[in-house]
Amino acid sequence: MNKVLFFAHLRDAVGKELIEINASGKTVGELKEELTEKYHLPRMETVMTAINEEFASNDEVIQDGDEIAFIPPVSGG
Amino acid sequence: MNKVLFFAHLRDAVGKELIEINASGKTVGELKEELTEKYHLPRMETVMTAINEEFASNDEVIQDGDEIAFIPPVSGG
Amino acid sequence: MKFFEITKEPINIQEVIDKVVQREAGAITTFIGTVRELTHGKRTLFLIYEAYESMAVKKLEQIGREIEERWQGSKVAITHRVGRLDITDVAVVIAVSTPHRADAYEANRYAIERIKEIVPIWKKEHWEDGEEWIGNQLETKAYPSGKPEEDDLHE
Amino acid sequence: MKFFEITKEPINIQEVIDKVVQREAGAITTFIGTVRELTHGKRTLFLIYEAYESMAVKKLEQIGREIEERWQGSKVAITHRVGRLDITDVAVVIAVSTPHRADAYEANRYAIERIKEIVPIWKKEHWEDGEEWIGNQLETKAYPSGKPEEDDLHE
Repeated sequence: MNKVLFFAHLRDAVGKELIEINASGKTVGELKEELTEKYHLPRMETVMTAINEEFASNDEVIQDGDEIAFIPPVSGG
Repeated sequence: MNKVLFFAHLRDAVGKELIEINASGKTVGELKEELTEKYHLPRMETVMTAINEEFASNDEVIQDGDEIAFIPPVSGG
Repeated sequence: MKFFEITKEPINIQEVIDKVVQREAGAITTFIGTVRELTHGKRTLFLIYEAYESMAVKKLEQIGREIEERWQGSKVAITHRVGRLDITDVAVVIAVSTPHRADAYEANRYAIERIKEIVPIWKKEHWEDGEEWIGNQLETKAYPSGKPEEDDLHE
Repeated sequence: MKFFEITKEPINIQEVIDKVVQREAGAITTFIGTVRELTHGKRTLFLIYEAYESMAVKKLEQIGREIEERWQGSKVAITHRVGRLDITDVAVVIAVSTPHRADAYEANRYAIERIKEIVPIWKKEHWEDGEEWIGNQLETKAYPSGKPEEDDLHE
């Protein structure tokens, strides 16, 4: 199983901080597309992804147990 | 009469923080030359002068009551 | 001592500075990010900062390593606050010490720019007539590969 | 409130920062000059700072005016300590607030460079084997006219 975390406007869109799904074997890009459709996520072309707290590219393959996070453009500071 | 203030290595050379002399009518340059000779002041080509707490050029004429200060290269900060 | 922190409490600036004091340093610079009332003429009431905390700490640590590699003899500490912040509240404090002063300014500037690129922290602005999550790059930058480019990450 | 001060007491950094807090500011930078142990490989034991105090305050005020003219919306406070300072003691604190961060770095940098040009403060370094008044420009810069050139004063 995998935890998928949402932040900022994505959290508002999904209505939850995280979901648990089985995404193992999928690429980041595939998962992103799937969830974008399911939750009508806006502006996903600007959103980065992290696997286990490190930025990951769209073609990286998700393993069982990986923590996935969608990272909208950051605005700290 | 005029107060003349010395700082840093000039104070060490003169042995006093200030002297009182009558410098009115003299230019800054003249006074500087006179005191350089009298007190064997070193490196006076690097020393600035202030009249009444404002930088003054060598050709400025000193008035009675002016406070003169010799300002070695500064090293604050 | 934790040099890189996310906190819900008000930041004690002196404590952040104390972390970078060193006998070899002649200069310490700090950057203090405060909540500004007006942005593009619009009046902010307050902000909410949210972080992916565990990753944010890792990314702050990465920025620290980048700086200490790039500016010899430098030492860095960063604390970022999350939660609700009012006008003039301190959102972030970056302290950098270096032997010489030019480096202290440059390294500090580098830190804030990197924070705005790679540290997962977001702010929501609240105005009288609404609220919105702010993304610096929301309108201006897309990530076609799904992550920052190498240049953005490790420049 | 005195924004520009010479003091014999240890400097309270937070108090200097507090002077420049403003609702319009999103950024505050501070420069903290500390006494470094090693300079050109030579070990400093302690420093003595001396000032022409009344003129030094005027010149700090002048620097503040220059900055507030040049960087719109900026606010500046500077405190310089005099007397005996030990290694890691704070000699000077410069705080600058501005609406946007780039200005806060640039204006702060300008302040320290100007202090080193025009503010009548001197330091004497004490080593194990001697002591000497330090002049930044002692070996490198002469003032043929007897004062800084216009460029130096008002650039």
